[in-house]
Amino acid sequence: MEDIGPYSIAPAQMKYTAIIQGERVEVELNRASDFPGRIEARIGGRTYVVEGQEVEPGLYSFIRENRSFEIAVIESAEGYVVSIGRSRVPIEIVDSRTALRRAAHHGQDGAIEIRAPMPGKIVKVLVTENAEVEANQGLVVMEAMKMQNEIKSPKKGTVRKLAVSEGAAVSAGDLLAAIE
Amino acid sequence: MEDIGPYSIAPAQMKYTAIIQGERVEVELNRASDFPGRIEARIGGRTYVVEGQEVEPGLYSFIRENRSFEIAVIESAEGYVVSIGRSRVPIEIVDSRTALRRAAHHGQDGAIEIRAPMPGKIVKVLVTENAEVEANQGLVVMEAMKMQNEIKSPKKGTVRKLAVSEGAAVSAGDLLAAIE
Amino acid sequence: MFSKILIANRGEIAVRVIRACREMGIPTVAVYSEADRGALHVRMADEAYAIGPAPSRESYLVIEKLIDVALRSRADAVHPGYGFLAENSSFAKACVDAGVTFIGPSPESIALMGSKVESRRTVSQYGVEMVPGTLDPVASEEEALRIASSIGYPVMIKASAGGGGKGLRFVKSEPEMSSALRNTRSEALSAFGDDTVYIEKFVERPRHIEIQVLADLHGNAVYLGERECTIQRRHQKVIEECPSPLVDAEMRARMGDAALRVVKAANYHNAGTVEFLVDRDRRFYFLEMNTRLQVEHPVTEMVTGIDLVKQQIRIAAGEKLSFLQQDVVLRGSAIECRIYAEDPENNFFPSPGKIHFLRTPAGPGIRDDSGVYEGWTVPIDYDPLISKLAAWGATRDEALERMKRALREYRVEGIKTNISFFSEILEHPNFKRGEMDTGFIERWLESRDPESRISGVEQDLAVLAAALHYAQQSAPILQAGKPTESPWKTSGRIRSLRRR
Amino acid sequence: MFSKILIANRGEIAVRVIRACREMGIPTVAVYSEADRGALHVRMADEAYAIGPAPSRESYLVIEKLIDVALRSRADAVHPGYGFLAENSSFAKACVDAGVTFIGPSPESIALMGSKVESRRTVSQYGVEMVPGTLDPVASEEEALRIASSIGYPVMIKASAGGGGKGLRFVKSEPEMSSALRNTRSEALSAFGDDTVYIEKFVERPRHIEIQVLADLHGNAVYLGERECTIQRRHQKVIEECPSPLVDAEMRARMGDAALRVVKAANYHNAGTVEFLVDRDRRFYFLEMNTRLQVEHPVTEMVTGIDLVKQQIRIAAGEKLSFLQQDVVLRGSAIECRIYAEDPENNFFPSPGKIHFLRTPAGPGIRDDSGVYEGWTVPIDYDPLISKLAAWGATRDEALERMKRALREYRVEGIKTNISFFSEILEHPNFKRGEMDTGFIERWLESRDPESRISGVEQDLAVLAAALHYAQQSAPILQAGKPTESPWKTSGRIRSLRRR
Repeated sequence: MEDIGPYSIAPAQMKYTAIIQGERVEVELNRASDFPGRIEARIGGRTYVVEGQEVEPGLYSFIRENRSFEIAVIESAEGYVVSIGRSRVPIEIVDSRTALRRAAHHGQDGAIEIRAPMPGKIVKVLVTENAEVEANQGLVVMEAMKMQNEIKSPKKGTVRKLAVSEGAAVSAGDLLAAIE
Repeated sequence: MEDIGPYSIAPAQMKYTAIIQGERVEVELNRASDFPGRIEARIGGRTYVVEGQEVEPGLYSFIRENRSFEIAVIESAEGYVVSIGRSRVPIEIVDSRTALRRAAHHGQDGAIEIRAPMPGKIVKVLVTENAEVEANQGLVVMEAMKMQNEIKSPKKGTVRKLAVSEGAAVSAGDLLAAIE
Repeated sequence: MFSKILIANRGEIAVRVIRACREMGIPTVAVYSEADRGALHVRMADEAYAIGPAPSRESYLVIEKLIDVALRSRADAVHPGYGFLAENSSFAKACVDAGVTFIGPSPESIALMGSKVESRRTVSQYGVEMVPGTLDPVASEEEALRIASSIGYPVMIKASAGGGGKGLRFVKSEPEMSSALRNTRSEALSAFGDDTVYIEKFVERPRHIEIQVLADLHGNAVYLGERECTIQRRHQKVIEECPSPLVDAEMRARMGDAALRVVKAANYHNAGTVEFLVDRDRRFYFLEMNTRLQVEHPVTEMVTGIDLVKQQIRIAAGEKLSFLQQDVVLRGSAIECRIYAEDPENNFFPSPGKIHFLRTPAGPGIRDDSGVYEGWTVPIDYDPLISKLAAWGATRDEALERMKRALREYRVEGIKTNISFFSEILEHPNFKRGEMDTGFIERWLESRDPESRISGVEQDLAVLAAALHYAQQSAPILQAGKPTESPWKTSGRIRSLRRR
Repeated sequence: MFSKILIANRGEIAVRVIRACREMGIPTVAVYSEADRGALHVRMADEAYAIGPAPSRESYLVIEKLIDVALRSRADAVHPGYGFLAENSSFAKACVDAGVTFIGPSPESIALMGSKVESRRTVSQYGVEMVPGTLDPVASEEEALRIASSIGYPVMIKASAGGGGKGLRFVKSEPEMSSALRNTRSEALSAFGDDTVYIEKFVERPRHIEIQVLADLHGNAVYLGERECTIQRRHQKVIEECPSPLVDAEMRARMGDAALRVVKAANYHNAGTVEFLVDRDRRFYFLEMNTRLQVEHPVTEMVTGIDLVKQQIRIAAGEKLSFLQQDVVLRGSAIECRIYAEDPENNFFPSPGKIHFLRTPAGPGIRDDSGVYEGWTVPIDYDPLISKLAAWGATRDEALERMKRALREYRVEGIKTNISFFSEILEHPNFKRGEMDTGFIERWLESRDPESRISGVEQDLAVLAAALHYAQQSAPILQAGKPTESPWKTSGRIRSLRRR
């Protein structure tokens, strides 16, 4: 049997920036030294005291003010997908170094990149490069799992780039088109 | 989504010694380079061709001559516990270095060590050191999970060593007594 | 009884059939494509044979390969599941020709019911009411226009070889007829290799209710109540119930009687389903017959206590039905949700990929028929059904409450699913009252408020968990550790160490 | 109805109660000892309160702590589960005094049935037959000898405060009486704080059959059929069935009638169980009443369709029973196996520890009520029940076949369990025929051939898997890898990397 001895880790503080639905939230974690699993956190200026345990890999049980929460944190292409209750939110955590690096990458242009939401096959391309499109106009038709799905333009604009052709196999996240 | 690309590992051969129920069995694994998951093995002189996959951590799906087997390999204090069908067998795998090292450790005396089968508390010690005991005579009474269980001597002999006293807490595998 | 059964299918239905066989003491043979080597049905079966590459055209749909495995494995019967070759009369015939029992109806019954035009014509002779329309194929646009104006717009154009919601088109008025006819024909030709079409009157806001039947080789047939399958998306069922909140004992008896007449018309044996469209005046019309086990069979099993897969096997083995119509008793109420790997928040795009975490619901009244496991990568090549979750209750209310409870327990991480989508539907007041029609989901999706259901506290805790997890990757904070360890400080460790 | 329920228990039964509350829309409050912070019931409940160190004397058995949590959490009812404080009249009284509803009978009913001597005396006045013996406490050895010789040896000496197979001794003949009496008394005093004992005639090769009852606060009571609980080890039930293969409708009615008389005698409300001993002539004798939910309640739920936990809650809330005796219909047959963390190959030693791998069975007719999860460390501090596996079938044979199938699917690695022990019992011809008595397991264990069930091929494949796993630790052979990787050669990696 494994040793499940008492917790005795030194107190510590860690600071991060979380990106959730486009917004940046400052996070400060403080672990109390005297109480196993006790975390004091400041999230965007709000204070939380939580007793936490990683009960299964990536699955956290939090007790806060005697309310029990179960939260799953799963890695995704762009950080984490966090599930709490019925909700599921993508959250990216960056530490100071990463934040700097990412800042350098940003701010290129106003084009929206349309990426494949799933792996699949492009069965039809509905537009050409430089075409004008309306919001919700179909760009390409993808097939996966015996279903065809139209990928639509999120806004009115111009097809700046068309990255796929009919018959192409794409992976989730592959660039399909850019609309400006 | 993860890359689940094709297997393309170079062919290889590995040799081990397995210890199963006190017996040593020579094992030779040969991985074919041309067929994903194909293993050719010699186990104690018998030849097996198996198509294998680790479907979950420590859980192997073997297909041999079109029969499907599911085998779990779990680490234990003394190697592995392997489950196949309804059976569960402890198996130790040693490579040549380990085999040498273990040889040096062995062959001390003919005493049988009685170890705690579970973590628990010694509620009663029924014998004294150097006492003569019969086979199946109780040595100590342990309590765990609200149950008391008598630990018995596996053979007639003398209590060479008594490693616990009443009230002691023991972990699984702790030495309780040695009978010679 | 059979000495070995080959299951010519994959996924949850292959697992379901393996379970029935095991309970009957019959060894099972699985087949698998390259994408399915590690699939649950392969792990669970007694034997397993590879049958080719991932695309089903090259594996699960290749009749010769399946017959070959049946012969090599000495299986004396084949269970086709649903989908793939289950309603392919050539496959049934190939089994018969190879001396292997096909666990299903005769090839002739399959062929008859596979042609919607033929089945309508045959069934009409047995006094079963059907949606007004043509009994013969529509030959020309002129004929189509004439028929439509005689039965009245709007109408549906349907492919004779279609079914299950595929190959149909809504025609609101005369000007739409020409292109609708042309499109349906060309679609039907490319999808089914047969451009025969027919016309039916469009029934407004219908319900879809079907009768489960069992018929043996000795002329005995019973019906096992109905299933309400009205909740559909894109003509595909997503929630099914037994019994229907609409149907009472009298209506059930009339529908059951009509279904048994269809059984007779088709000279049918095996389990089967007779589908009806029900209009707002509770009149029901024959739609089609599914000559196989239905995806939604568990709700009937829970309410009748009868194992339909075992019955299929016994019937195929030549046994007589061991019970009569009066022995079939419905108890309580059951509901099924089809758990799909898809993203309801993104137009229901399929979501194949690796299941990183899986917790299935359990406890009283819950049945989960799954074809997946934690760590399995749901392949891109097949339909996205990963599990069928069913709940039984003494009343419909209890069944719904249990289903809601089970949906809350269900946790699938790594891929997206429609689990919380179901939780929302089950809260809908109309659904609770049993008021529904086949347009329920589409209308509801349009009116649905895409509110962020997450509260401020929940969002903050989600952020906290993510930050904690990020920190844990480099140095565990919460894991129980030995007193001497101080992993918090050891931030240099490789992040991927603790991944599995 | 209650606005919030505190569950004064842990493990699978706490999870069971949470599920019932959730289906009724009632928020739940869990309590947990230090050993149970990560337990399933804590994760699933809406609220959770720490109540002290691992030993139950310092946590789950401390009445003041539980009352304190009830008040702090504003729970208006407490469900005690079974075990711990479920049959403690002081706890029931403390709840009442604190203004919190105890979901169970009155403190007086608990106290009455908790004293075996008192309950025998009371019940005897209601014309319920009981095992011949004393209705009064045995005062002296002389009296014991006189009684024993009048009813005839062998006899049982039983502690009045005992029950559930604890505090009893077999006395074969006169010379054994003196020490048996002394030992039972001293054991009873140290275990229950009460050395009152009584004497019963020993019934040879009895069966243990019990009747489930439900009684409301308005004088309505029904019985819900019987459970066969004859398969026991060390007086602890391990397999239970509903209905009993021995009991027919006529006997069931007579037993049910006797049970309802016990309910009346005890002025009882709540769910409860009246236990009977049945001799070889199918005569039944009142043994004791359990004034709480029974571990084995799922088999009754599956066969009657009635959710006993919800009924308990409704009764406690003052609702009238919503059905009559004639509405209680038994359908099919159910069997339960208690899955314990114990080692049947090593004298059934408890086997606490970490569950490294867990796969629970599912599919038709299967219900798993579990209190554990993969990765959970089963604590050493509590009883070793990790899950209750139940199977329903249209017939007893089908229920047994389903149970065998489910046991085969069940996989627990890391700790030892009695799963394959059950598979063996279910194959026993006497068990299959329903022929059993309470000595079944002990006799079978003595005669059991401890053959190594493993075949030569299986053993070789086990060795192969172990060697492969050993090799995988240093360099994955079988894991899918990217074409550029050649991990086989990378033998220098740390073995523990891939562990989780």
